[in-house]
Amino acid sequence: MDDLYYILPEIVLVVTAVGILAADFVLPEDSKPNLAWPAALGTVVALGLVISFWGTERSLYNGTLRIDDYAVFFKVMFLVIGFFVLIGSPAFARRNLRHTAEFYGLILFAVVGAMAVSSARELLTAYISLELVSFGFYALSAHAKDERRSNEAGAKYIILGAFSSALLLYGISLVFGAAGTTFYVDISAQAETAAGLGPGLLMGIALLVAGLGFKVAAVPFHMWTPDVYEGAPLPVTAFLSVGSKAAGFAFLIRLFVEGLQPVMADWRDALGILAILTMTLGNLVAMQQRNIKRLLAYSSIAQAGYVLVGVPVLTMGTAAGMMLHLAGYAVTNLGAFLVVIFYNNATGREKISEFRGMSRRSLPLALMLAICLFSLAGMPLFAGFVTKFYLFSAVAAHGLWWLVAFAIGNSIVSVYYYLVVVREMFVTPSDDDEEDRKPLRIPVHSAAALTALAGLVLWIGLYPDAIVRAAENGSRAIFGG
Amino acid sequence: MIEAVPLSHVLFVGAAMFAIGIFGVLSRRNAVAILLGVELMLNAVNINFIAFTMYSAPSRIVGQIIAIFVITVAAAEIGLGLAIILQVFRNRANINVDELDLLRW
Amino acid sequence: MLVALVGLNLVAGFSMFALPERNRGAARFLALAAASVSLVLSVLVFALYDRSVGGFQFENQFTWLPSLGISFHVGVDGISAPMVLLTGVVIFTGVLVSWNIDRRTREYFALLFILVSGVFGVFAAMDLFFLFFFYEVAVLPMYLLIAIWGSTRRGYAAMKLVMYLLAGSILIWVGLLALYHAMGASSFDFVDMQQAGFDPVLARVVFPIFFVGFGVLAGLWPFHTWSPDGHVAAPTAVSMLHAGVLMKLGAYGIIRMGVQLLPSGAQDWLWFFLIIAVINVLYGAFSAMAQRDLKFVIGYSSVSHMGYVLMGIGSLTVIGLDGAVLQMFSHGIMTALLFAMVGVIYDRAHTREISEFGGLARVMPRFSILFIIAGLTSLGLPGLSGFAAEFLVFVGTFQTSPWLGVLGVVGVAVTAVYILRLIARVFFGPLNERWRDISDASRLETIAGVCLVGFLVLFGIYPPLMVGQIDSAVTPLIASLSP
Amino acid sequence: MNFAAFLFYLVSALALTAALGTVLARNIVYAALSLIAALALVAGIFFILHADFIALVQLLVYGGAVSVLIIFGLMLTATDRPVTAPRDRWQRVLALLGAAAFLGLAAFAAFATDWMRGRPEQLQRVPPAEIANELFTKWAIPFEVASLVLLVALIGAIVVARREPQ
Amino acid sequence: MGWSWLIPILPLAAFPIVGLFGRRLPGGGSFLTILAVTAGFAISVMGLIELTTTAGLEFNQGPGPFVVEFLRAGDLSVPLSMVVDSLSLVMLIVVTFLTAVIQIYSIGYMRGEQRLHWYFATMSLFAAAMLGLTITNNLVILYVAWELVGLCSYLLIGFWWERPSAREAAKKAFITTRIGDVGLLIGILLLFVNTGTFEMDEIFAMVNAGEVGSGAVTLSAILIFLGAMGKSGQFPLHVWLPDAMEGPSPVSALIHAATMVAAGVFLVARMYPLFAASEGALMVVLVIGTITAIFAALLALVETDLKRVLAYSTISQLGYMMFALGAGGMTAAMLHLVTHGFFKALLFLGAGAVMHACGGIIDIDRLGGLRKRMPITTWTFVIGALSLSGFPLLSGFWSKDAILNSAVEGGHWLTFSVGVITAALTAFYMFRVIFRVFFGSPRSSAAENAHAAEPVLAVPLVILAVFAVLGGWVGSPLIGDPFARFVYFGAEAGHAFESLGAILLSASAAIVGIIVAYSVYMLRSPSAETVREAIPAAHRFLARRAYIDDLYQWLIDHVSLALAVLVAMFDRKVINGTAVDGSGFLVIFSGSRLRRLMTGFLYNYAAFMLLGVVGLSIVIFALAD
Repeated sequence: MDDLYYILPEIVLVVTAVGILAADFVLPEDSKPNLAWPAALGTVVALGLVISFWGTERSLYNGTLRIDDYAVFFKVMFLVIGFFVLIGSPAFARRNLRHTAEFYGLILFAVVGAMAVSSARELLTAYISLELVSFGFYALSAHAKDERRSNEAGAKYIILGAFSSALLLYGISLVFGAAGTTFYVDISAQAETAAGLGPGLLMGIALLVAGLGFKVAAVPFHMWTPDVYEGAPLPVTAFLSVGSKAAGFAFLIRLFVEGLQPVMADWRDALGILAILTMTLGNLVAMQQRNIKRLLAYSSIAQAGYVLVGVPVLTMGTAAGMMLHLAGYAVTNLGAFLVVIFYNNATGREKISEFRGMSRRSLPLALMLAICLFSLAGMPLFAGFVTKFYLFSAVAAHGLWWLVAFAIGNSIVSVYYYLVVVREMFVTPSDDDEEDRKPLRIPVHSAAALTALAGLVLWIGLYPDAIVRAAENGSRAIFGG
Repeated sequence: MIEAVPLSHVLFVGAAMFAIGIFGVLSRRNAVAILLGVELMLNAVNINFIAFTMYSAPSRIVGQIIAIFVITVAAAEIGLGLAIILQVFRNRANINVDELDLLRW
Repeated sequence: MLVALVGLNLVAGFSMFALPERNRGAARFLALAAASVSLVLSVLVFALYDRSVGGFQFENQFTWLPSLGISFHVGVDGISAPMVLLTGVVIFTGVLVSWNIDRRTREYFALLFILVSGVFGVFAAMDLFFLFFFYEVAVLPMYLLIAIWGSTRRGYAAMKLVMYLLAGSILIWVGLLALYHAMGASSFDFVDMQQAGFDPVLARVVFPIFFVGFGVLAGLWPFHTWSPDGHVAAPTAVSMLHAGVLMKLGAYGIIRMGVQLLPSGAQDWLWFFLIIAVINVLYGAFSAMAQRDLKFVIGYSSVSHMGYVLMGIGSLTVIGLDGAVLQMFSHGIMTALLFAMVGVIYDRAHTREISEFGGLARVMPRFSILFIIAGLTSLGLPGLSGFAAEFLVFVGTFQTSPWLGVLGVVGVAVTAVYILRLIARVFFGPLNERWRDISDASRLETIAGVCLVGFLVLFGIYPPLMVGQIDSAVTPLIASLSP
Repeated sequence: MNFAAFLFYLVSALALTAALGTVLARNIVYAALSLIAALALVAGIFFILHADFIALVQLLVYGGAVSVLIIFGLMLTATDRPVTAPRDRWQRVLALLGAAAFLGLAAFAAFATDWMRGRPEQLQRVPPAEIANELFTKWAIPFEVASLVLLVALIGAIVVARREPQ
Repeated sequence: MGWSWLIPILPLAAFPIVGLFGRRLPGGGSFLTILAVTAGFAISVMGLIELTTTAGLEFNQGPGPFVVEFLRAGDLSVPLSMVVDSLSLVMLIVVTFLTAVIQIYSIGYMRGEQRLHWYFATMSLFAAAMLGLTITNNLVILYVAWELVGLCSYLLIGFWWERPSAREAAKKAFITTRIGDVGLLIGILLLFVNTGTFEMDEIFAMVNAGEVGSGAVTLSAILIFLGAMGKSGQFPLHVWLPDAMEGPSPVSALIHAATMVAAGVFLVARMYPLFAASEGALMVVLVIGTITAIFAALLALVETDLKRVLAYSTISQLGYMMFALGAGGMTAAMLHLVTHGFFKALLFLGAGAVMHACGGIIDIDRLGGLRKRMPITTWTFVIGALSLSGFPLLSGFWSKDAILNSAVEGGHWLTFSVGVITAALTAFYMFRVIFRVFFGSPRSSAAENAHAAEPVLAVPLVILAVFAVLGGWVGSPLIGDPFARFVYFGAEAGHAFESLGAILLSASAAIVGIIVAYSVYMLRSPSAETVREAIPAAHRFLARRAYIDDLYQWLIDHVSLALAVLVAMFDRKVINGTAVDGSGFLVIFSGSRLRRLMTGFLYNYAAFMLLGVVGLSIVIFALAD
C-alpha cells in the first residue's frame, strides 16, 4: 500500500473534516467557530507531509494520480490557501454564519479536491476532483443562507457550474472518443501518431477550455465570478478567488502539457485571444467597480488573463511562469482578502469608498492592503512584479510579442483601479464622525496571518530564487525533462 | 444489427439532446426548469460516452464507468441545486432567474 | 558604498513606520540623518571615482535569480556618478525644505525615502532587471506623495503621472525583454549585454522603444503632459525630486540602455530624435511663456530644458553627450532650487499666481537672490553650470546638425524672455502691499538653497570637475559607434 | 435497416421529442414529467447500445431518485404569483440561435471526424461484474472522490435547505 | 606681460567679497573695487610701456603661471588663454581708467543708497567681465564675459528695481541683447565646426590660410556682428539703450556709454581678420553702421530726456565706429572708441551731476539756466559736447576725422555724406541740450535751487574733460598719429589730412550745427515750436522713435506671446485634453459599457458562455490546419 502513503495528506484532511463534522454534534454553539483551529492544524500536518514528497516522482493508482514536483507545488499552494482561509474565518463566521463546523469541513473537502486535481493525470479523476472543489464552493457560497445575496450567488454559481461542467463533460467525451482513452499520456501518444484527430478532438479541446475557463474565470466564461464573489461570504470569496482558479489551472496546465501538446499548433492562437479578452475585459470593468469584492473579482479575472498568456506557448519556462504567477497571486489575493475580511468584521463595510481614511484607523492594515494591491498591479518589491516578469519574459522568448505587449499594457491599466483603492485608504480624508476615527484593533492571530502573507509577498518580490526553482522543478516534472 | 447505425448518428442524437438542453438552460426563467435543461445536457454526454465506448474505444468498460460518474454528479448537482433554489425561494418567494439581480455589473 | 546608498534609504523609508505616529520630530530627525548620510556617501562616490581609470567602479555583485541570469549588481561609471551626486544633493535639500510638513510626517518621509532608494538604485544598477525594478520603485511612491500632500488637482495629476510613467515602463520592459532574448536569455547584466552586440535591425526596432519609454519620464514631447501637471500638484520636495532627479532617470535610461546598448540603433534614429528634442526645447519654452502659475512655468521649463539633454544625446558626439549629462546634473540642481523656492513662497502666500506678486525682492531678499540665481542658470548664464552644459550640447549638436543647433540656441533666447518676465513680475517693481509682512526664507530653507546654489556655481565656474568624469564614460561610448 | 436500428431511431426520436417537451412545456410540472420520459428513453438508447448496466443505473437513479427530488422541488417552490414578463425579450431567440450553432458545430464534429479508424464495429455487452471489478480497482480514486462529492453535496444541501430555528 | 592675468581677476575677486560682506565694510566696500580696478589700470599701463618698447603683437597662452581650462570635453578644450596686444591694451587702459574714475564719482553720487555694496559689487563684476572680454583669446571665454557684462548691465539698469520703468528697462536690455547674443553664439559655434577650435589666433591663422570656406566665414562674421549689434545698440537692436538710462548715471556713463556698448565695436575689431576676409560681412557692418549713425542722431533731435539724448548720441557714435570698421578703418574706429569713451563718460557724469543737483529731474524742458549755479559742470559738459561734435582740435575731431577719412578711402561716398550730415546733427542736438539746460532761465524750482557739484563729483568731471580735450591727440596727424602706428590691421593706416576737404567739411558741419542750435534755442528764430509745426509728421515719427519700439511691443504682444499662448493652449487642449485625457476617458468609457454585459441575468451569462464555446470552436477550426 505504498500508494496510499502518497495520498496520506488528503486522507489527513478528510479525517480532520469528518472529525470536525462529528465535533459539531457535541460542541456548544458558541465554541464551534473555534473549530477552525483544528482544521488549520490538519492543513499544517498535511502540509508537512506534502513537503516531504518534494522530489518524488511516482505514478499512483494505475496512473490516475501522480505525485511529482508539479503536484507538490500546487498541493502546497492549496494547503497554504486553505490554512489562511481557515485562520481568517472564525471571527467572520461567528458574526455572520450558522453551521460553522460544516463550513470548515467544506473548506477542507474543497482543498482535498484541489489537491487531487493537481495530481490527476487522467480526465475522469481530474474532472471528478474538480467537481469536489466546485461542490464545496457551491455549498460555501450559499452558506450565509439568510442573506439574499448569498442565496443568489449560490444559485447562480451552481446552475452555471452545472452548465459548465456539462460543457466540460461533452468535451471530455469528444476527447475520449477521438483518443479512445482518458489518460493524458495516451491521449498525447494518440495525438502524435494519428496526426491530428480531426474536428472531434478540436471541438473537444474547445469545450475543455470552456469548462476550465469557467473555473479560472476566463472571459467569456467569467460571468459568474463577480456576482458570486460579491454574494458569497467573505472568507469563501477569498478562498474561491484563489482556490478555484488555481485548481482550474492545475488541471489545465497538466492536461495541456502532458496530453495536448502534440496538437498545440491548433489551439495556441485561440487561447491567446482568450487571454487577451480575459485580461482586457477584467481590467476595463474593474475600473468601474464600487465594491471591493467585485473589484477584486474583476481583478482576478484579469489575473487569469495574465496566467493564460502562458498557455499559447507551453514550454517549461512558461509553465513555470504560470505556476509562479499563480502562487504569487494566491498569497497576494489572500492577503488582500484577509484585510478586507478583517475590515468588514470590524466595520461591516465593503464599498471602496468606505475604505476612506483607513490608514488613519490602522496603518498596518492599510499598508498590508496596499502591498497586496501593488503586488497585484505588478509593482516591484512585491511578488506580482517578479512573477509577471518571469512569465511574460518566458512568453516573449517565443516571439509572442503581441501577447506580451497586451499583457503589459493591461497591467498598466490595472494600476489605475488598484490605486483608486489605495487613494481611498491613504488620501481621501475620512468623514468626521466618531466611528471613522476609532482605531482598529487587530487580534493577534489576524496580525500574525497578515504578517505572514505580507512576508510571503515581499519574499517572492525580493528574493524569489527558491520559489522560482520550485516552480521550475514542477514544470520540469510535467514536461518529463 | 445495431451496427447498421453508424456511430455518427448516435453522436448526433447526443448532440441534439445537448443542444436541446442548452436551449432549455438559455430560454427558461424558472431555476428548476434550467436545472432540467442541465440534466438533459448531462444525459446527452452520457449518450456520447456510451456510444464511443461501445463503438470505437479500445475498452468497452471505461465509457460506462464514466457514465456512472456522470450520473452520480448529475444527481448530486440536482440535489444541492434544488436545496439552494429552495433557500432562494424561501427568502424571495420566487425563483425566476431574471429577478435574481441583486448582483450584477 | 552603493549598496549602502540604496539600502540605507530603503531601510530609512520602512523604518519610518516603526516610529511613533505623533512624534514628528523623530521622523524628521531620522530623515535628516538618512539624507545627510546619503549626501556624504554620494559626494564620496563622486569624489572617489577614479576618472583616469574610467569604467564601472564601486562594484558589488550578489546572485539573485541565477536561472534567469539576474544578479544584484551595482556600480557607477562617469555618467551615473554625477547622477548619484545629484540625487544625494536633492534629497538632502529636499528634506530640509520638507521640515514643516506637519501632516502625516512619518508617512511622508517614508515614501520619500523609498522613492529615493529607487532612484539611487536606478543609477547604481548594472543589472538591467534591477534598473527596471528600481525605476518602478521610484515611480510608485510618487503617486501617494502627490495625491496626499499635493495641491492643485492632485488626484488627477498623480494618477496621470503614474499611468504615464508606467506606460513608458511597458515599452522599456518590452525592449528589455527583446534584447534579453536576442542574446540568448542568458543575462540581464549590463556589461554582458553591451558585449553581446545586437543585430542592427533589432537595434533599429528596439532603440525607439527605449527612447520613447524612457523619454516619457524625461518629458519627451508629446508625452510630456504629465510633467507640468505633476509638478504643479506635487509638494515641494517631491517636485524637487521629481523634476530634479526623476526626469533624469529617463534621460539616463536613454543613454544607458538606448545609446550604450544599441549604438547602431541610435545612429539610425539620430535625426528623428534630434528634431523631437528641438521641438521639446522650443515647445516647452513657448508654453512656459504663456503660463500664469509659477510652478507651471517651471514645469514647462523643465520640458524645455530636458530638450537640451535629449539634444545632447541625439547629437551622438562626445561633447554633446558630455553636455547632456552635465545638463542633467545642472538642470536637476537648478530645478530643485526653483521648486524649493516656489515652495517657500507658496507656504507663505498660498498662491502661485505670478500676477499676484511684485517687488518681493524688498521683503524677501534671501529668497529672491536664490530664486534669481536659479532663474539665471535656467537662461544659460555663464558662470553657472547651466551654461557649460548647454554650450557643450550646442557644440555637439552643431557638429551633427548645425541647423537644429541654431534652433536650440534660439530656445535659449526664448527662455531668457520668460524667465526675465517672471523675475521682473515677481521680484521687482513696487511691492504688492499684501505681502508687506511676509517673512523671508527660513534658515533651513536658506541652507538648502545655498547648498544648491553652491553646486550650480561650483560646476559653473569650473565645469571640468564634472565633465572630466563624464568624459571618461562618454569617450569610449562614442568610440564604439560605427563611423 | 434492421430492427435494432429502427428501434434506435424510433427511441432516439422519442427521446428528443420528450427533451423538447422538457424545454418547451409552459407548465413546469409537464416539463418535469417529460424530462422523466426523456431520461427513461435515453435508458432505452443505452440498452439498444448494449450498455444494459448503465441503462439500469439510469432508470434507478433518475427514474427513482432524481424525479422524486425534482417533483418535491417543484412542489416546494410552487408560487401563485402572477407570471411576470421576462426581463430580456431576446432571451429565447438567443437561446435558439445558440443551441442551433452548437448543434451545427457538434454535428460537424460528429460527422467529419473519423472516429473509428479501422476498429472493429462489433458492439458487445459487458457483464456488470467486469464493470464493477474495474470500477473498484482501476478507478478506485475517482470512485472515492465521487463519494466525497456526494458527501459534500449532502452536507451542503442539509446546511442550505434546513429550516433554522428562529 | 606676466601680470596681465591679474587684470580681470582682481575685480572678479572683489565681487564676492564686496557682494557678501560689503554691507559691513565702510563705503559699501567701494575702496576694494576701486583698488582692484586701479591695480588693473597700473598693470595695463605697465603693459603698454612694455609693449611699446619691445614692439610686436604678443599672444600669451594661459593665465600667468598656471594653465587652467574652463572646459574640456572630448576634443574640445577651452583654456583661459589671453592675448595682450595693442588692441586689447588700448581697451584695457580705457576700461580700467574709466571704471576707476567713475567708481570714484559713484562714491559721491550713490552716497546713502541702501544697496550700495551691491552696486559696487556689480560694478566690480562688470569690470572683471569687461576686462576678461578684452583680454581673452578664446571665443568661449569671450562669450562668457560677454554674457556677464550683459548680466551686470541688467542688474545695474534695474538697480532701482522698485521702479516699474527700471524693471522693464532692465528686462528689455537683457532680452534685446540676448537676441544678438544668439547670433554671436551661433557664429562662434559655426566657427568651431569649421575650424575645430575656439582659440582666436588659431582661427585667424586658418582663415588667413584660406582653410575655411568663404561662405562659412561670411556667415559666421555676420552672426558675430549680430552679437555686436545687440551690445552696441546698432539699428534695429538699439531700442534698449535709451531705456537703459533708468540706471544710475555713473552706470550709464560707464556701461552704456563708454565701455560695454563699445564692446561690440571691440569685438568686430578683435575679429577683424575674420571680417576682413569677407567683403560681404564688411558691407553689412558698413550699412548697419551708417543707418545707425544717422537714425539715432535724428531721434536725438526730439528727445527731451537729457540722458536719453546722450544715449541716442552714443548709438549714433557707435554707428560711426561701425561704419568705420565696415569701411576698413579699424584704427579710426578704435580711436573713436577711446575718445568717445572719454567725452561720453564726461557727458553722462555731467548729466548725473545735473540730476544730482536738481533732485533727479532730467527733462530738459524743466531745467535751464544751470550755468550760473553749476559752472564746472556746465563748462566740462560744453567741452564734452564740443568734443563729441568734432570741434576742431578736440579729441572727437581727430577720431571723427579719421573715421570719415576711412569712408573716403573706402570710396563709400554715401556713407561719407551721411557721416557729415550726422556730424551736423550731432552738434545741433548737443547744443540744443546745452542751451536748454545750462543757458536761459530755470524752468522749475528744482533747477532754480540746484547746487554746485561737490568735489568727489567734480574732480572726475575735470579729469575727463582734460582727456576729452587732449585724448584724441594720440591719433593726431599733427604729432605723427602714434595711435595708428600702434593699433592697426594689416598695413599701418594712412592719415586724415590726405583728404583735407573732407575734414573741413565735417568741421564746418559741426560748426553749422552749433550755429543752428544757437539760432533756434537761444535766438528763437525760428523757434523749435515753429519747426515742429512745420513738419508735424516728421516730428511725430521721430518722437515715437520711428515706431520701432511700438513694432517690437506689437511683435511681443501679438506674435511672440500669442504664439506662446497658442502653444500652451495646444498643449492643454489638444495634447493633454484630447490625446491624453481622451484616451483615458476612452478606457473608462469602454469599461462602463462593457460592464453592462454582466446583466445579472443567469441565462445571459449562460448565453455568453455558449457564445464563447461556439467562438472558440470556430476559431480553433479556422486556425487548425
